Amino acid sequence: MTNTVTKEPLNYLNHETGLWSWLTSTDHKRIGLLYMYSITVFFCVAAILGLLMRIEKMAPGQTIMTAQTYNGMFTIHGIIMIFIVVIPGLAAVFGNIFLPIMIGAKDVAFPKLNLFSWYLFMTGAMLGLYSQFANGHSPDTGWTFYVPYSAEASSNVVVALTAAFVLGFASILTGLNFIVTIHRMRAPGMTWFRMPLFPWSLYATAWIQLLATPIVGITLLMVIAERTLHIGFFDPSLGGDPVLYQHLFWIYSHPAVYVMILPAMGVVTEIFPTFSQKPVFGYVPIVFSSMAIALVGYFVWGHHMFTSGMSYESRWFFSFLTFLVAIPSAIKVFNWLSTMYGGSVDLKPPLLFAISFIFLFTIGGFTGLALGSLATNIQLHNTEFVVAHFHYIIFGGMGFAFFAAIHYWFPKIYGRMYSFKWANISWGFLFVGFNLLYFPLFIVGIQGMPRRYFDYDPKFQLGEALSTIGAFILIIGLIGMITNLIYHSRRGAIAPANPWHGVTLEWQIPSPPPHENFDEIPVITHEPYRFDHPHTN
Amino acid sequence: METLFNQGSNLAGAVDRAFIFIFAISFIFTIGITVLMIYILIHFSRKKNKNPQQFSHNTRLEVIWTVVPLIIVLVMFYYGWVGFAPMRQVPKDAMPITVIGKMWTWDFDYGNGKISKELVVPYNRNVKLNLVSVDVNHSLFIPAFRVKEDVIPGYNNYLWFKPIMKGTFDIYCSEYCGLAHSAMLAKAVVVDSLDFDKWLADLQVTGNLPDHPGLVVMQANTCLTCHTLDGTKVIGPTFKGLYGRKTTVVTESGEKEVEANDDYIIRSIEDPNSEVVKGYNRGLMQPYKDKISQEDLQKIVDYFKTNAAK
Amino acid sequence: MKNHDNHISSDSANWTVLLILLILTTLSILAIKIHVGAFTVALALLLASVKVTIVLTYFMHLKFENLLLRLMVGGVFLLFAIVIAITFIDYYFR
Amino acid sequence: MSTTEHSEHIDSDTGKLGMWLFLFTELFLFGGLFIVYAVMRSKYAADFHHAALELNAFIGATNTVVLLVSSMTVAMSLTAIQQKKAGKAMGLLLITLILAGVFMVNKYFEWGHKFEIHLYPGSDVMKSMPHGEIMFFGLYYMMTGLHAIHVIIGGILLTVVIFKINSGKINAEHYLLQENSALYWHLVDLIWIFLFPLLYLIT
Ligand code: HEA
Ligand code: HEA
Ligand code: HEC
Ligand code: CUA
Ligand SMILES: [Cu+2]
Repeated sequence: MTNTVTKEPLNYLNHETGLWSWLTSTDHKRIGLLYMYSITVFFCVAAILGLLMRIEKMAPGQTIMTAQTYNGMFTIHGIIMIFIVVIPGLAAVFGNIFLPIMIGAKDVAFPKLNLFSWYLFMTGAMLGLYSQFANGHSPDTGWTFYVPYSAEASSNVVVALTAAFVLGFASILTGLNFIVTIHRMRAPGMTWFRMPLFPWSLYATAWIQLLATPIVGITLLMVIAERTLHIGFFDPSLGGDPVLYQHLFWIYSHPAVYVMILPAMGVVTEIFPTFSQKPVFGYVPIVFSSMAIALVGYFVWGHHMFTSGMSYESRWFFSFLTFLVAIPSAIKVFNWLSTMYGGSVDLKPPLLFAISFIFLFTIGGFTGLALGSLATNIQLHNTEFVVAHFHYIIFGGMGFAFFAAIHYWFPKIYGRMYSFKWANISWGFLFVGFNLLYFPLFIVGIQGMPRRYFDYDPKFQLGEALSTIGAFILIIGLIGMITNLIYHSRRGAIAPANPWHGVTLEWQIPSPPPHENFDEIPVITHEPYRFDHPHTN
Repeated sequence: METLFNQGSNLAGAVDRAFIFIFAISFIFTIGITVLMIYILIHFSRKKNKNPQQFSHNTRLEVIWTVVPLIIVLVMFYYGWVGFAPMRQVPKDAMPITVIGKMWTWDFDYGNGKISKELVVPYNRNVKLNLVSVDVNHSLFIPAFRVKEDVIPGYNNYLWFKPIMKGTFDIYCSEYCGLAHSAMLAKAVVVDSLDFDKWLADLQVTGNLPDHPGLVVMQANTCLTCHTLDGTKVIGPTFKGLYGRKTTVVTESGEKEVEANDDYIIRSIEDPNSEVVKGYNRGLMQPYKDKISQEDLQKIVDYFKTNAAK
Repeated sequence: MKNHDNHISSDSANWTVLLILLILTTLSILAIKIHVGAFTVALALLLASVKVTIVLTYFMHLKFENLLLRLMVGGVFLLFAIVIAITFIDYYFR
Repeated sequence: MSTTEHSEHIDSDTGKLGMWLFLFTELFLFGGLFIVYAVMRSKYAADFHHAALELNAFIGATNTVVLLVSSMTVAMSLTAIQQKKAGKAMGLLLITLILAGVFMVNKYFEWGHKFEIHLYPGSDVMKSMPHGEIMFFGLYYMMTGLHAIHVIIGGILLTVVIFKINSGKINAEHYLLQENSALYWHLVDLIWIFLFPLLYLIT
């Protein structure tokens, strides 16, 4: 960007240049981009591991790697994807970039803390990678670190645990920052119920991050203590209780899945009204369903432990609450559909990804119900059905929402436009590849194929092989999409400030936004989604 | 012939009813939502519909789509619960069998020192499995019977069923338990009551035969999960006829041929990665230096001598 | 949020609070000595909770904070209580 | 550093809210240990009782009083700074620090004694104990250890505050840091209020 002669107006991307100015910037937009770039790199690494696992499973028996390698691989794949990619994911990237803008603030409440979180995040992420390669022994416990195995396995489990701990801390600080920002920094006139729904979803998310993450923090510390100091909280030979570990782990990790999906829901809730030019249907129910998911989601962790020998009473209790937590999700789905209904629907790439989100999330969610029901969970627990469930809901849900978000806000972030044609083609590959990759796993899962299996019974081969083919199709779509975006972030046509005729605040400022977002802090006089008022642009 | 969706036990029917109900509802809603979306995309597309309507709420609709799903999920919960409840109520007359899970095999203990590698059960009789783990978490999973419970050290978990179909069924370990998790398999064989009694009577008493001290050491160190005694190759080379065997090993400086004598065997245990048997991967076997005493190492070697290469 | 008129608590008020806390501490030690049987745990926890509430309200000035923050603190404690209770359901019925 | 720094000054309500939220996470951090404690205690009630006799309730009680008093001095120093009495505020904080020191010294002797009689995780003495007692001491070390770390952090914060009062950076108008450090210190006290009966007063 040095030899451009044309004078671009100053914005957050060009008002200062050089790597150093990025690494020390406390501008929320730049920090958001830092997260985006680092997360993308980690995503590619973990995705390639996923592909390698699929190749290994092309046929029964050993094909390209040993059992040890495979076990290490799904562990690190899971750790990266969960702790580094999807938990920070939307909140840290788009939350950082757009939360302050959407509520009419110049930055988050604690900008320095925000930068510090990113450094913590990177430290944790690096530790995670290091654990994979140090001493030639990758941890092979699965991302769940179940004891006693994780307390005995002779590998770098402690490093991996520390990594997860540090990442958790980064996530807590981000959540804390967002809550304070939302409480204290809203523009004048922006009452709680005039706040757009993406910030609302971040608000619900942030509470989970704040109140659930410390539990996994202390749990991981306990496992570390168990390994290094021989305190046997979970070790049965010292009187400890392995199932108690599972409780503590899932007290965090179930709410964590809502940390992944809530911002995704928030994103699509922004996209549907814009591309239908119609107000969000049921603003208030959507707000309350977010909060309800956050609250009830806190009490259902036991559904991951239905076969662990938990007491009968707990089992039906957790199953019952699990079903209740599906209701707020249902409310959201129906409200989204009604938002589009009667609108002027424009099928641009962001909307394309957003409706694929609904489709994939619905499948993922319904299979979640099959898992939440006691009788069927007995058959499905720890089979590849679970693997398919969470890939549908995480990758199909949160992942596709991420894709939707980047296609939606890309012109705002870079001030340029990507190619719609390439976006649509990539979408085709992604969508077809995705379903081919994961749908067969539902079937083999019901038939009893367990997860984390390096080798398998030949009777499952058809499903497994189809799934591998799906992975190859998916990869084409991913590469296509990433190339399209990277290329056009520099070379794309200059985008107008408000290409989609959105009405939330971020669309009322230039693209890319100026360094301090607003010349003048806006004063809000009405609800967020009003398309009938003639607005600027 | 085992088909894919056998209902091998008395519990399977109710589980499958829950499956069918949940999947049917899911199917209807997923199709419905998809069709509606496509309809919206076509019917309200910007080309056709330039003037979006501006309605934004409807309380009656909100109530409907809160209450209807609520009722549906409650029914789902009910089906799941009804299918599950009997699983925890073991009939008094159930025949107890102790299942011992260890890295990475299953032992089925019929009492009186009778231990089998296969779970043989009588047709149409209630069976209770007591689940015991000697090391880490495992999980006993018999898909055809729709039963699964975790096998957790320090816990007395259990499950029960009544086999209602004769044949041989797969048993999997479905809780990750380390390297050979996917090889921790067994078979459940359902036979006539009479055949079962005969089989049990013929089952060798192995449980309380005194083992060779070397073998005991190896069992305690889970060597036999990677090495077999009967000549089959699992993760490491078999121990059958090890002593005195000529083996090609790969070292830092290249390949060489060695004869398995006392020294070599002890080296291979204490520091397996310096001389790796050709065709196997370095790093699979952990060094046991300082983990097994010299005394015990000698016992192992002594045991190998009892079935040396001919 | 209001709170511009920051409340200043007087030294004597602080002394009083300390005195009450010390009395409660003595009570909880005495309670152990007189063996109220199965209720000792409950009693000890009850006394501790009272002390914690006092610290929160006076030393930590919660009394003078806005309602929202007070609700948050209450909610967080409640949430934690529920989590412990739910975990306990499992162990109690086992 | 970027030249046009965003709003540098954090207003007091914002900062305080941030601190409270942070305290919530601290609460849940200890909360995990309390869950383990609750479950284990119900499982090994008798062993816990027996093991707790090993602890010196007198030291525990002393430390409780020490922390309660220190909590008050911190609260009073805040009053002092609000009333523009910087000297008094620093004096009170100094007393707090001394009390923190007393607490740590007590802790040192308590732990030191246990190490002398080989009562620490992984020791042979401990391995030979019944399961419940091992668990009790495991929890004891983990809980009091984590708490002690918090005491140290709190102490460091208060030291910084003293220096800042001295240099006039904290004064009757701007005392957010002191307020937040005080909140943190009260949390340390708060946790101890629960730890004391749970660890030292078991019957
Ligand atoms: C983003 C992450 C995410 C989300 C949002 C969810 C959402 C849900 N999950 Fe999932 N889950 C995971 C990620 C996620 N899950 C992961 C990672 C695991 C595996 C962990 C591991 O072991 O490694 C897992 C595992 C898992 C299990 C444990 C399986 C096992 O190991 O035995 C269970 C069991 O109950 C479950 C249930 C549910 C349910 C009921 C929901 C619900 O919230 C879904 C609600 C949504 C819908 C219901 C669909 C939309 C609604 C409609 C279209 C309206 C119509 C609805 C009705 C008529 C009801 N999940
Ligand atoms: C965000 C979450 C996420 C995502 C996106 C994915 C994506 C994928 N996962 Fe992942 N997976 C998990 C989270 C996720 N996974 C978790 C939590 C587990 C559980 C771990 C455990 O059991 O502990 C798991 C487990 C898991 C298993 C089960 C292992 C087992 O139980 O035996 C498998 C097996 O097939 C698998 C495969 C894949 C594949 C093929 C992809 C694909 O979708 C990936 C698609 C991508 C590609 C095919 C490559 C793309 C390549 C590029 C973009 C390269 C471009 C390069 C440059 C520009 C340099 N995953
Ligand atoms: C994780 C699997 C694993 C375990 C557990 C294991 N081994 Fe091995 N072992 C191997 C593999 C793989 C090899 C071949 C590669 C090599 O030589 O390092 C091997 C090689 C050996 C050899 C050399 C064999 C030959 O044919 O020359 C001996 C002897 C041996 N192991 C003994 C033991 C003993 C004794 C134990 C238990 C104390 C044990 N192993 C545990 C995997 C294992
Ligand atoms: Cu045993 Cu998996
Ligand atoms: Cu869950």
